[in-house]
Amino acid sequence: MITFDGVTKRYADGTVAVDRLSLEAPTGEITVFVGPSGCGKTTSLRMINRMIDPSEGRVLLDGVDVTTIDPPALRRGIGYVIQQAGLFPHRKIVDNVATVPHLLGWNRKKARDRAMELLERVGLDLGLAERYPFQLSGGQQQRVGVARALAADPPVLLMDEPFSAVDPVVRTSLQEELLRLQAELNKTIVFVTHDIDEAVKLGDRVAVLRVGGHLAQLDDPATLLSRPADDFVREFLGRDRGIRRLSFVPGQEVRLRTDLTAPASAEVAGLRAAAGPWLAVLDEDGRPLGWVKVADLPASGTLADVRPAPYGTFVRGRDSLRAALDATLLSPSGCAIAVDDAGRAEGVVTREALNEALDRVAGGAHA
Amino acid sequence: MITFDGVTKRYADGTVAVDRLSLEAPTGEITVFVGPSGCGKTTSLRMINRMIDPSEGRVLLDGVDVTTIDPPALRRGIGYVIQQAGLFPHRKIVDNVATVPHLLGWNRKKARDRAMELLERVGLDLGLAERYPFQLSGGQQQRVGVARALAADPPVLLMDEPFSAVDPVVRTSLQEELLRLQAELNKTIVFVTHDIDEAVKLGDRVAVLRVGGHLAQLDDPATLLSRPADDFVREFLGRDRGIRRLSFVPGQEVRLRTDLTAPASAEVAGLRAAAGPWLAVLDEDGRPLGWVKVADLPASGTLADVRPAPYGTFVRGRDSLRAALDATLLSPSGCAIAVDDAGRAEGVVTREALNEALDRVAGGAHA
Amino acid sequence: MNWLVDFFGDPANWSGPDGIPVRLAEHLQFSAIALLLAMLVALPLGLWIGHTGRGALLVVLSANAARALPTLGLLVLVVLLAGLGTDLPVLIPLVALAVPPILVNTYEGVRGVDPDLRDAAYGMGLRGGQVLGRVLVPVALPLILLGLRLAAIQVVATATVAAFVGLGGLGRYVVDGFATNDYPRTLAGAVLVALLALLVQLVFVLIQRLVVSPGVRRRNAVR
Amino acid sequence: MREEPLVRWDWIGRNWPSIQSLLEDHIVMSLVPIVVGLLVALPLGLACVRWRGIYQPTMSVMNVTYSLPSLAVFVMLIPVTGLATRATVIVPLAFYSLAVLIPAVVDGLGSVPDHVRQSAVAMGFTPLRRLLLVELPIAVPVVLAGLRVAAVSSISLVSVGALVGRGGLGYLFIDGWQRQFYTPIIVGVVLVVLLAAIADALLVLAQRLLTPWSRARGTT
Amino acid sequence: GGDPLTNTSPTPADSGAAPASGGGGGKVVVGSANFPENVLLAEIYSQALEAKGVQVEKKLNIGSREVLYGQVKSGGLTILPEYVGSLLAFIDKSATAKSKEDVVAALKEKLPAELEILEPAAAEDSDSLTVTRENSQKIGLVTIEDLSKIAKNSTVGGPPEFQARQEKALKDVYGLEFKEWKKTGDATADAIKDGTIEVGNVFTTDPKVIINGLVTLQDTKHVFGAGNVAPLVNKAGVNETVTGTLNAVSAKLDTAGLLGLMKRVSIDKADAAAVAKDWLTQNGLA
Ligand SMILES: Nc1ncnc2c1ncn2[C@@H]1O[C@H](COP(=O)(O)OP(=O)(O)OP(=O)(O)O)[C@@H](O)[C@H]1O
Ligand SMILES: Nc1ncnc2c1ncn2[C@@H]1O[C@H](COP(=O)(O)OP(=O)(O)OP(=O)(O)O)[C@@H](O)[C@H]1O
Ligand SMILES: [Mg+2]
Ligand SMILES: [Mg+2]
Repeated sequence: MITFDGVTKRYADGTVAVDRLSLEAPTGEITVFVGPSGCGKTTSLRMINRMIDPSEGRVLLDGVDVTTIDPPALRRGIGYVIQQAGLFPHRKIVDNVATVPHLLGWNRKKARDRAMELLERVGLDLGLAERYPFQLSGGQQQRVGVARALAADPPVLLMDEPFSAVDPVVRTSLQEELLRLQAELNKTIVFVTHDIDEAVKLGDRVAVLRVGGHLAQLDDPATLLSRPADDFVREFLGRDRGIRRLSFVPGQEVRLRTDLTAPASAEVAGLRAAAGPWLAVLDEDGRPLGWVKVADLPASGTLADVRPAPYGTFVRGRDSLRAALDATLLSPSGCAIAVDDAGRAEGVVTREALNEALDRVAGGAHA
Repeated sequence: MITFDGVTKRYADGTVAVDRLSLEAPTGEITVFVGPSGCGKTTSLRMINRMIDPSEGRVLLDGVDVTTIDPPALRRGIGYVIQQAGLFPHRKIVDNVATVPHLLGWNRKKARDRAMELLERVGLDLGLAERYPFQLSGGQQQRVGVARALAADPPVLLMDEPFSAVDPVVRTSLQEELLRLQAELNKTIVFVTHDIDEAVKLGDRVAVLRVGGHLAQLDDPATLLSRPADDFVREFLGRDRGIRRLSFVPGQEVRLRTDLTAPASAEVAGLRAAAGPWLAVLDEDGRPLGWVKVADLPASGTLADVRPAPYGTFVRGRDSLRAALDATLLSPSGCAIAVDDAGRAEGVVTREALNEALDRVAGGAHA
Repeated sequence: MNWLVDFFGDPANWSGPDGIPVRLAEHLQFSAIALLLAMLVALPLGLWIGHTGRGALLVVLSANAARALPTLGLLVLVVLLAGLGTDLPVLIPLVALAVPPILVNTYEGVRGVDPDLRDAAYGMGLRGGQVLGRVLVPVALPLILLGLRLAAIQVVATATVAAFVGLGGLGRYVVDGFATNDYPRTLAGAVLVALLALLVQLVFVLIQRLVVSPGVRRRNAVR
Repeated sequence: MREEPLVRWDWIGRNWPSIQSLLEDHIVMSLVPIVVGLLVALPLGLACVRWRGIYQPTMSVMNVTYSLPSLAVFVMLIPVTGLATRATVIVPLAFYSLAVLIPAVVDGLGSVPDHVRQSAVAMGFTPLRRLLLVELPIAVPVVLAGLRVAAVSSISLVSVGALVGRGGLGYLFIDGWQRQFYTPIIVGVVLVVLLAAIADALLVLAQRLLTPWSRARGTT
Repeated sequence: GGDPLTNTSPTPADSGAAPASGGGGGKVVVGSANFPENVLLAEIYSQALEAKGVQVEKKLNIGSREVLYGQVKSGGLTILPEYVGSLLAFIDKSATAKSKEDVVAALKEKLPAELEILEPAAAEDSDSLTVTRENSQKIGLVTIEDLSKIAKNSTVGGPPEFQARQEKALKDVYGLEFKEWKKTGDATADAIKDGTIEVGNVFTTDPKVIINGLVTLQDTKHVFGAGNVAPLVNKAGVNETVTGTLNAVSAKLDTAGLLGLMKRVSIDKADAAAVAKDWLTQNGLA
């Protein structure tokens, strides 16, 4: 656990970058520092590995004041990832990753094996290992940066806007990679970003800082979106706060109806008295084919003869209410089809069911 | 109007950057080219002002083949804005903006006056006029870039990822500034971006290009979101397509209820039999104060004595259904309060009303 | 050109104390010593200043002033003051000539390393010396070598002047040729010096190939 | 043997007029090569940028020139330019400054950011106007940095000309050497360094005045 | 005096020259070799001519006889202070004349048509072999002949042109064969002092001989020939005013006087121009 205990940082020119910051970054969780430019995020982060020392207060690592630890030793136990990756241009990718193990006295073979293992783990093609950094794309470099920080298996990882220099598509994949890695590794991660979407997506807890180095709010993302502490935070969170909040409500929360589906082989004749105006048509494996409007069904034949309208699905076991809502909005029936991981329909979410679930959220959020 | 007529661009090394592109960018509208990196957006754009000449086909400007026009003359009539702003580092801001008027032979005073007027128009503090580019922030530089492109009042504006180098907050404000300007100026704008959100937000029409230089789809944003032409476009549009589509449905579409509001001065006693479980409390000017739950009201007194719960509003005359939906999600009542420009409540949008409106959209989209 | 053929074709010019091999060896010897001494002064200083950022302004200014020192003036002054007993005094002006390019390029090389790179290195737990040795120097190497190369060329070309105060080396051909109105000799001296300088260039290019990591790209030199 | 003092101040006073004329001669012989060098380097540099292919060959020639010992070149020029004439010193120095200035011009033009160049094209600049109004002004700091080096080296090298009878302040070195007389040598060295410092300072000043727009970027 | 930008004189203190007017023909160019005495003589010639209204350009302290002789011949220089014996040895390697008269006569005969040697002065300054006072006393070196005691183990130095000019003569006349020849150039006197060489070829009036108290060995068999100072001129460049003036100067110049002047230049560090001016004034020549 990392603890900020009344930490203030005043620079030589008088700028107060961090002002009496007290917070905890719990072990095994991702704590995100977010806030506008110049609010002291980087400064706070760098006080953890003593790249900067606080003017007042203490930073504790598992209860030990970091200023009592020799900086290089401290830093070897803390992974550090920065925006431009900071790879050593004169070393091959694999040697870049093996740097810290080397410093720690591992032998060459072991360090390189470890490096290769990590490159694989962060999703890099091992063919890149013998290249130099300039031969990699920005996103690949950033992956190497993460691998390098993980090389000595440090319990703590500091990441300063690591993904902000890459384009949105790559960025998304890096974020997902990080979440996947964290699920395996359970590091204590402090992550800095100025992008609130990234903060909300990655953070177990999000600390919103305000210019002048004050902590404006520290909460889990759902709470942050539901109950911003003040106008600054509300403003900073931006629009769609209500919709984004739904991301934190699991799809399981929603009640399913199973009486609104029908196999493609079903005889049209038997469906006239269906439970709703629309029916989801499924193939023989139970995968959705689309919607049919009961009122428009032909006089005879099976559903297989009807051209179904497009549909929206969400994976109930994995997606959030947000996806469910989006799926209802995409369907002509106003209902979403819930599917399992294999894509088989589990049932239909009507707008009423969604409203119920939303009501619970709204109620919960404002209780 | 700008017309691409079967335009192909093959580079010397054989790369086909644009492949038989035919489309029109109508006068007075913003046409956005969007697509993944390397799909030929920049190439297409630059064929308009002859920075690149097509290998096959023709680019027409108001019916005239651009290759028949002397490039410098052509370019002076076309504004061009790029990512790094491309400001001349050795000239003051005002002189940067006055460059094209100068080239066109305006006298110094007139050119500078025009420059100052434009700086103001793009929302820059005139105190910056005498500075050099390096003294400005990225966002400010980008504004200057726009001002410079507009300086000679060219009917056509080409913009190549103009806002992609600035941070998201500034970017949003630049986008809004552009829309505001366009509402005044009615230029024919071709705008390149790889960010689909930006495309959808700014474009009157959006052309989605696919790597290899093929046009995948050209439509207005709402249609694009509702009916992606193929899996590539669907994939490219990303998640929340359903929700984002709501941005194009005006708030007026939704039906209001006026029986769910009550002034703060109202006696509690008279409200027991209210039309719904929640009531929106308004101050004397008709501005919302929050929600009260009818069931929880005290035995006596006025509404002013009750602490109202937080609320969500949207401006019915300006916001879209998306904002209305977001507002319903933020309210404990599950209802949004519609307000006018002055912030006075016009009525309440219930979830049922929203569903009706959504159904119309869904129906319309898939008709 | 015939002159040159005659000069180089004359076996007398290939032997004895005034023969090409001896003069070449002499020239190489004091050029190398001067360069070595200059490296001893300028490399550590440049590395230290580039690394710590301390005293940078002073050094850059004085390096520029040192560039202005007229070699000939310094040479005669030093020889008059210290005598011709050893070659050492003669080396002083050459060292003064070689220090500025080495110093400035080393300093610029180290200082110009991307600050993010330093940051990353410290952040990984490298100590000051390790950051310098394992990161800054390898990355600054192209520029450091370039400084050395420029210095070496200038020393080789300028060492010619040392013949004026009686020193050996290829400058002898130039000075003696002038004194005896023997143009072929002067020309031969010039050609030999130029060839040597080009050879030095070549050697440095080879060294660069060998020791600079392919991952490091070139930056602009400061002469 | 009597001890010769390092500086005889009275000598300086007595000989000031002649020192002054040496100084003037020195200034002319160091200034002309720089000016000529710049005038030649500009078109050559432009050509090297325009036709990339000729840059390497040009620089190879320049590198060879730069490796030629100045003294030898002075000697070999005597039959062409005459004994103890200014030209004997000026011509080689002009070549040396070319070796510094051509890459400076090329690097300077290379320092024009591509997006700036593209903008200029897109704004409808004709190629010539673009060069004159956009590219050359932006190249100024880098060119001036090269000019500073060229000026300082040129000022220092002129003195070698004294060995062939024309070296401005370098005359003082020969004179002092022959008479075991420190004063002229020291005066010469000090004046050469001072001259170089002043030239350098003037160029820095010129840079400040010409390029207020690059002040914050710390060009060396 | 003069405009420094057009008068190309780089020489210190060419002060006190009268403005040119009539008198001489065109401009004359006075050159000098790169050693102080020659510079002094050139100054004396120049100032004397200037006093007579001749327009003078000075190119002083330039190089060796080998360089300058050609320049006088081609007209690049008009006047050059010379030493008759050395000059003769230079143009005629086989010359045997030793006395002043013989030498001058031989010169008149051998000099090419463009050149003329004017009246030689009484003042004499010749090449010499020089050793340190310490060696002179310890080994007993007084004449060049005495060098046979040490020649086999000694290094001899001198200007670059020295070996070519004199190696044969020293062997033939004195039977001297040295262990090694070094080109010590302008540093010859310094090299003798340092012990880099034991014997060196310097002029008898070289300031460094005077300053460092070196000993000049007597040339008993006249290897070096008569060292009388005389102006070498390019005939086409001079008129009667010029030759008359120069002859008048030579008439007043004697060895003691020259030595005295050289002492001022070398030890008192007076400047050649000033010393020349003083001498001319004293002798009523300016
Ligand atoms: N070395 C320094 N000396 C003086 N002030 C500094 C220094 N480093 C940072 N600051 C100031 O401290 C404040 C906080 O800086 P910090 O870098 O921590 O901000 P940040 O939140 O990381 O901003 P960004 O999002 O732009 O990276 C800023 O006002 C900054 O200008
Ligand atoms: N001068 C050129 N020579 C050869 N190929 C080129 C050239 N310029 C661009 N290309 C190639 O043409 C294709 C289209 O390039 P273009 O710059 O138009 O793409 P883009 O859509 O603007 O991409 P981005 O989003 O990265 O800016 C790419 O494959 C690119 O590599
Ligand atoms: Mg930061
Ligand atoms: Mg592009």
